[in-house]
Amino acid sequence: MKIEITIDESLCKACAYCIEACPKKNLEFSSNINKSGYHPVRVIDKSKCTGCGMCYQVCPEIAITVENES
Amino acid sequence: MKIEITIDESLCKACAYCIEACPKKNLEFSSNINKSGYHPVRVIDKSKCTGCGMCYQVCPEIAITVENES
Amino acid sequence: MNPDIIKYKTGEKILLKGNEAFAEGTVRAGCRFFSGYPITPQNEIPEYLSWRLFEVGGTFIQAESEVSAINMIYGAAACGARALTSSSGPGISLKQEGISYIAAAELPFLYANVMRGGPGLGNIAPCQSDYFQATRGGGHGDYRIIVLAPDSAYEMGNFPKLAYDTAEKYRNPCMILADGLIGQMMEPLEFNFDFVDVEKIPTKDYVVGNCKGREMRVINTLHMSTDILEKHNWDLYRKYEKIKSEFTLFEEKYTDDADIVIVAYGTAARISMAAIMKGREQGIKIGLLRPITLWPFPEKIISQLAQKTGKVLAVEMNTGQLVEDVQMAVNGKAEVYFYGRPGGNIPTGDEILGVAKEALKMKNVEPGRINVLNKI
Amino acid sequence: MNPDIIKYKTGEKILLKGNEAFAEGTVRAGCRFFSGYPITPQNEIPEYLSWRLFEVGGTFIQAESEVSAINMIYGAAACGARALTSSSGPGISLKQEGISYIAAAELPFLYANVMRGGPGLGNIAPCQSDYFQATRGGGHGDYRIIVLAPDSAYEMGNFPKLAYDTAEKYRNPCMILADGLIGQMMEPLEFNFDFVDVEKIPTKDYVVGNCKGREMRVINTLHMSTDILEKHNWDLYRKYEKIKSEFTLFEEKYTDDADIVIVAYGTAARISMAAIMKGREQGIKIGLLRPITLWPFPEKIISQLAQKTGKVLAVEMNTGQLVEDVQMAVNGKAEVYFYGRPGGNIPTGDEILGVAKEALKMKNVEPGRINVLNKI
Amino acid sequence: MKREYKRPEGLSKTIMRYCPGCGHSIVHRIIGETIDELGIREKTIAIAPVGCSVFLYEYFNCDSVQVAHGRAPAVATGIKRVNPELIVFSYQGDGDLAAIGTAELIHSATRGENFTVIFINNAIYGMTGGQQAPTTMPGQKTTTNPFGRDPKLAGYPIRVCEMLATLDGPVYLERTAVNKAVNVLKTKKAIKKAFQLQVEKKGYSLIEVLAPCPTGWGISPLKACEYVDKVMIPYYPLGVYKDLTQVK
Amino acid sequence: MKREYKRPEGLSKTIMRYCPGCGHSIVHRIIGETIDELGIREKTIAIAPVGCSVFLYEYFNCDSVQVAHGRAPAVATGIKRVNPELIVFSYQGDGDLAAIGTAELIHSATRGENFTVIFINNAIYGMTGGQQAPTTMPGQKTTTNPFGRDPKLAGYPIRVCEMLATLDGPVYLERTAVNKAVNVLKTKKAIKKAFQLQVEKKGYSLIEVLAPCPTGWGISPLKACEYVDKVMIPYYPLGVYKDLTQVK
Amino acid sequence: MKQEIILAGFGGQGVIKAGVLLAYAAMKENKRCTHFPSYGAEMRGGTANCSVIISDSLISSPVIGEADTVIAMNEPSLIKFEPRLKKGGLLIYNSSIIASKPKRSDIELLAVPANEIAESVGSAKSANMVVVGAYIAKIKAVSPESVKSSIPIVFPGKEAFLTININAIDKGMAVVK
Amino acid sequence: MKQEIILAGFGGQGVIKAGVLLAYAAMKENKRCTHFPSYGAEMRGGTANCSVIISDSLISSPVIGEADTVIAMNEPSLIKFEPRLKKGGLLIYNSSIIASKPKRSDIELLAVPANEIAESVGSAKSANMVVVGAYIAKIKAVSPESVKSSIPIVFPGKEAFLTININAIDKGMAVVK
Ligand SMILES: Cc1ncc(C[n+]2csc(CCOP(=O)(O)OP(=O)(O)O)c2C)c(N)n1
Ligand SMILES: Cc1ncc(C[n+]2csc(CCOP(=O)(O)OP(=O)(O)O)c2C)c(N)n1
Ligand code: SF4
Ligand code: SF4
Ligand code: SF4
Ligand code: SF4
Ligand code: SF4
Ligand code: SF4
Ligand SMILES: [Mg+2]
Ligand SMILES: [Mg+2]
Repeated sequence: MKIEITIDESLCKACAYCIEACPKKNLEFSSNINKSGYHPVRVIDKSKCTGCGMCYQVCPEIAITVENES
Repeated sequence: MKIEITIDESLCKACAYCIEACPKKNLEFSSNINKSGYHPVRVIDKSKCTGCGMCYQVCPEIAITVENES
Repeated sequence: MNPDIIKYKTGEKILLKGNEAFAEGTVRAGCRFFSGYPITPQNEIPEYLSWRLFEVGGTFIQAESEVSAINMIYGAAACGARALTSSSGPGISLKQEGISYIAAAELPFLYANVMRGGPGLGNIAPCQSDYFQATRGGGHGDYRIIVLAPDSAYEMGNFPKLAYDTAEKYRNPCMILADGLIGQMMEPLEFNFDFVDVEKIPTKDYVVGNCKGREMRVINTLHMSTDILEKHNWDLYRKYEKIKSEFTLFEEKYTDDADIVIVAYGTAARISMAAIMKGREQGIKIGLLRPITLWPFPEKIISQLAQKTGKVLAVEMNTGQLVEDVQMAVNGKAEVYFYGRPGGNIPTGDEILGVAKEALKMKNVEPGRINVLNKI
Repeated sequence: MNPDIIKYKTGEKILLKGNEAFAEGTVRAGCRFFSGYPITPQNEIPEYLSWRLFEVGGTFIQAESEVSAINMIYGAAACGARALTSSSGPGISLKQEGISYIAAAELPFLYANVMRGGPGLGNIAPCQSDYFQATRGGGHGDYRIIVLAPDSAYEMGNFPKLAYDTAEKYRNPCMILADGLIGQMMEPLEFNFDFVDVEKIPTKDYVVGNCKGREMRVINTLHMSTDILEKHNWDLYRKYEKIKSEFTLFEEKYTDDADIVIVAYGTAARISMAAIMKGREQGIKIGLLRPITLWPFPEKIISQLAQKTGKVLAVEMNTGQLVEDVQMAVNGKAEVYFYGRPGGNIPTGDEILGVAKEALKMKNVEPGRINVLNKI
Repeated sequence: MKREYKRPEGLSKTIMRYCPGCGHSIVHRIIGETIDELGIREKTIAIAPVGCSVFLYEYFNCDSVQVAHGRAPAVATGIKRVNPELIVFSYQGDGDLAAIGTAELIHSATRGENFTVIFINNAIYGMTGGQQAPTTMPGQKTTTNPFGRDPKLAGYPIRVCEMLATLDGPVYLERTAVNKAVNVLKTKKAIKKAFQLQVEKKGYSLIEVLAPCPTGWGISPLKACEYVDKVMIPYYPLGVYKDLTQVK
Repeated sequence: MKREYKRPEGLSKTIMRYCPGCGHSIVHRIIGETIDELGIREKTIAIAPVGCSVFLYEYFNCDSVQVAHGRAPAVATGIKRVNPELIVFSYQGDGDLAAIGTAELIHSATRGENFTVIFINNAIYGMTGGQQAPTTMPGQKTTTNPFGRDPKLAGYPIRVCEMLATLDGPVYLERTAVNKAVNVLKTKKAIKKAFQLQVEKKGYSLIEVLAPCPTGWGISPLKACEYVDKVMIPYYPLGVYKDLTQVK
Repeated sequence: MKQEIILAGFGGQGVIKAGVLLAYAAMKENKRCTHFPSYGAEMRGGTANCSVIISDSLISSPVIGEADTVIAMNEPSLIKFEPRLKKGGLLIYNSSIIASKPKRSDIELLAVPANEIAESVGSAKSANMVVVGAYIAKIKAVSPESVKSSIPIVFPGKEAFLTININAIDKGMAVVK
Repeated sequence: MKQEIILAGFGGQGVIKAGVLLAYAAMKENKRCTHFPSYGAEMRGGTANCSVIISDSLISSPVIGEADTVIAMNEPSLIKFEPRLKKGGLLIYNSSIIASKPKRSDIELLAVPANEIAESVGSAKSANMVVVGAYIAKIKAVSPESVKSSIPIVFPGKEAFLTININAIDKGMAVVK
């Protein structure tokens, strides 16, 4: 099983939907500021991610990509 | 009891609604032609009229007036 | 092409109402999509097309309103169909937003306004009081519509081909401005062009549809960038100047020796011809300049005729609209007279002859300013 | 009248957007009924009135569309209320049928078009491309609207009184033709008229309502008889001629010694003033004729100035509309130049000064014909 | 007890120009009687639509406003908001109300404006010569459905009362007919109730009346009444669709 | 098995200009996925309304037509009738669809046109700065309801699915939401089904999506999602309002 | 030859169609012709009329100032159009319905009991054909053959009435003889 | 005195309101002023800007050709409006967010870490007040008193933020000293 989650920081508008949606509570705001002036979301611990894709489903910006090979 | 039915021949457009509606079958077309070219309706027998007003209710032209004192 | 769908042979004489001739003419010219909403005095157009388009495999939709009808046209034209709508005053007013959009998107289509009395509900008699709306763009923004003004059932039947070809050439809406008389009158006519095989009309390179193997296309009128919109406006402007120089139609009659020229279109032109014929019998030399395109307006020829005759008389079935275009064409170089009959009343030939005689007699008139000859 | 509802003292200086000044001005002038539909760049008008009319006991309705909004106005005006609607290009187009009806019924009311870029959806930047629509009647039929063109927040705030009084005097719709800049710009202004007590506005003898003790009244635009409609059309015509002779407003600046006169209204006029001031510093004598009423158009003064200076320059934020009225006024007696910036781009003062200089230099130009000075 | 059946005061003396057997005339009389019985003539405003009833301002004995096609509810809204004491009714055909005027219909209803809508559903555009209406029956021939209305191409008829009943605005919605005496009497009851509710400031009501148009349908008046019974009523069931009141 | 959650081909690479937390973006992605999964990209036409989604022609990777406010269903009708093989969807906000576009909505539905309507109900006019929409909640503040929407003056919100369900034209009507993951998944299912029905020429369908507009409502994205749950869904119950098919 | 004819009557009396028939017959004979109808707003009970011009040469205006012939099928039409006749013009009127007499003395009168004749041939609806018959017998603007052979085209699908209409025309023509 | 100022930034950074504040202060001082906003179509994420003119004499055009001052709150604004400055003009830019350096050498530069300062006084939202402070300290088109006393009117109902805003202005002014 291979799970790959990537977040495109430049797209994130910090709505917090993914943070709310992640069943593993595995997402948080980073302290960086992106070009649009937002603190983008980051994965807390990649290894904890189950690849469920809930974060992707709710992200308005399609900032999150999840690959789940199982 | 006084019942008075009058039909204004000049208004009648010969739709036959009143003829159909009269429970006494007491109305018919006359052989006259009015100014608009119609054979207007006439009362067959005034004394048979019950003053129910059904003919008035259905007449689109308000050609029929019924007075019913009872 | 199934030969059954060709109703009349080219050149064959038939008796039709102007509206019916127009409807048949559009089908003949390749129209396969109509959406419209009933209104007198143009109902024969949708009524005719409701079965005729069925025969030729086209689409007829009675829309829920004129607003909807014009937007269905937008869709059909975006797919490249020869689309048609028709209405009269109130309905054409409702279509103004949609027309502005289609003109902005540079989609060709054809519409007819069979004019009635106005403003408001007015009446259903023949009138010409929508000239301003037609030629100045009743909708918002800088745009122009090519306006053809037929004066007979013959032209009602034959203009659609010209109209579609021109509309497609310039990617611009084209309008037939008729009136209740031109629409309702029956007279013999024949079609001067062969039934168009729609399969053979070249497909356009802007239509939306199958985007396989090409960039995706957008039909759009939104240009948030002021620079882009300004460029678009000037592009349109240049296109309009090109149309002006290439597509100005008119008919000239008895102008060679005329002492006064009547400028009139549609019904007013026909009746003016009656006045002219009668005048000629009496030795009075009146000429006629009939604009066939109202936009572009035949200003050059009118300017020339004005300078030659010194007197121009605009005759309209309204209180004075085309006369402003005449005034601009004349540019102060001749006397300008106006005679109008609004409200659905149609002047007679004798009436117009009388007015022309009056104008001929008038002296010391300031050139270029409008002199209204109605007694009001 | 409850004194609480008077928001600003007459003469008191306040800072408002043009749109807000206008909204407040209408309330101050007695408007108690608004129906409209949101559209940029005029949203401050309904937004302001949504609470302001509540304060003064009036009615605010956000209609389901512009079509509905204008017809609500018809009803309110039929009852004699000082009614108001406002919109921008696309919405004004949709209102054309309703406006034609109200003009036909001769009901006074006020509406504002805060113009944006067009045609179609265009954009939301300041533009002046709805001039034809405003002055030629975008709707069907022979009718005219009184059109006022403010050039400042001050005029936005103070024209409503003038507009309602004039509309009621002539029983005719009156329109404020502004643009996105005039509507969106903030500047200090004061009201030059006292808060109108609506109770004291005389009731009109045509309004529908309580028919006790009088003949029943009808507000109507249908006239099946062509004679009656023709009479109605000429009655309207005479009214319009009367308005022309009594209510033509304009502002003249630096025309006394001018070698060229700029004709411009609204934003274009303001910016032209910047050009004129700068030109004067350089010893170039440019004058300004600012039409305040666009219909009636101040043709007499323009004709005089044209003959005096020999050169007239129309500056517009479109591709050429008012310039046609200028051309008619000039009547072949002076050179006519045009400079336009459509699409929401606003020219600068320097730009206009440059154009004026160019026009001053030009020779051998045919008088009366339009010379476009844009490089296109 | 004396009962008199005669031309109501609410109607003028002008002879109505409808075709023989036209449903409009019957409904006019009913409204006229209602105006009389409620004593509201002097404060009533009739809104004349565009359609065969466009001339109703000549027939009703009260102030009236003739308006653009489909916009009666908008005009009624303007009048009623400016002058809530007036009694305003909008009188509209099916083309006027359910085609071009759809938006005005629905939004005035959802706003719950306090006026009365009399909706004459005759399944046709009478005035303009018999074109398809939004309520034209499947299979019905019209001048724009020369082969009969085909729902696949021209859509299904709209049921106005059912549609409006999904809104929270209206207080009273009923569908009746005037194709025979018993239905005429029910129509009278419904229309009177609707006006009564307005007088009591209870809000929006609409009465849909199925009405014969012998001319538009190309059949005799009696056949037209039968058509209402046999074809229209099954598709447009009569009855009350909404009633938020206890008014009798 | 490999599952990939990533930008669908149905969407272009252009960054969407919606506000943080805007529901439009989520629905765009769902439509993009649907286009991919049904393999219809090359024959799909998107109709862009006027509203915050006016720029959708930049976001979808297919041909599109940007149209006048409220008229998307009319334009879609024109396109679909001329070219029935195309897949056409109209994408509309509540102002566009349920206010100015009411007549076009209802009549395209009753005609049963074979296209798909995606209706974004965010209870506000987003694009023009937050004015009242026909679906604005009672009490909700907007820039034209500074004291909150008062149904007595400004009317009641319209329930679009319920209203359309009274018509015979539509084949499939469902209301969903995108305020949380589970609802997003249901929305996906509904939208895909609607497109599938169109591919199968089954007819008209409309999916109403309750969507957060944090900017228009003046609250944070998460609060907006909560508002959908607590205030909107009770008034606009989620679910299927009509389904004449057996498609899974 | 140029004939300018006004036909007028109630809506429903078929005056417009009668005018079309004349125009059609004229076209058949390679004459020029125009037909212009005018309706009231009412569907029924109102008046309708049409102007038909038949000519050997180009017709500029389809609008009739002074008519050569007026055919009046009911009283309001008589009142309205009698004054529109030119001096010496022909007035044909439906004496079945019109009680009052025409007033002018400078015109030619032809009373035709059109309804009665029509009923006598089998349908009151063919009264319009009766007056057409009377007209062509009197004026000969078009031949009876052209008119009769045009009937199936102008009244398509009404083959059942074909004979009735032709009989009505013949009877109308007979009035003149 | 005549100052033509362009303020620009993201929608949401409050540049339009900052401009209104300057105009209001100017009116208080009986100066002439105009304020003209310009938005993109987007609600958020787009750019917004406004033109403010403050003058002792009549302002004809509210449109700015060459600006005396540009205040850029984000990078796109810097790129867009730096070229619009007149020679020798003043460019104030928000160095908290703008990474790149202005390019022109014929203008005066003033870098203000507006976001950081704003956060330091209690709210990132008051970054707009920080640059207003810097501007009035530098140019003195209007007095700090006029500006501060205008805050309650321009930001009505936001009394809670009053102190924060005033502190932000002071801190902004301090950058210049
Ligand atoms: C904007 C506009 N469009 C069309 C018309 C033409 N028109 C007049 S009445 C009518 C339809 C009438 O039908 P309906 O409302 O059903 O009334 P009815 O005559 O059947 O009573 C139409 C389409 C018009 N007057 N205005
Ligand atoms: C005829 C017309 N009227 C008004 C507008 C202005 N306008 C643009 S979008 C819009 C409303 C948008 O609201 P909605 O449809 O709910 O979409 P949202 O922005 O909420 O997604 C309005 C009124 C317009 N462009 N055209
Ligand atoms: S894929 Fe699932 S578990 Fe992984 S971050 Fe996203 S929501 Fe959390
Ligand atoms: S859902 Fe997307 S935009 Fe929102 S915080 Fe998460 S990554 Fe950022
Ligand atoms: S009142 Fe009754 S009984 Fe008398 S005629 Fe009329 S319907 Fe017949
Ligand atoms: S109902 Fe009236 S119009 Fe009809 S036949 Fe009887 S009297 Fe005549
Ligand atoms: S056409 Fe129909 S609705 Fe109109 S008057 Fe005649 S019967 Fe009545
Ligand atoms: S205003 Fe509302 S609908 Fe528009 S983009 Fe922002 S959040 Fe989305
Ligand atoms: Mg009807
Ligand atoms: Mg919305």
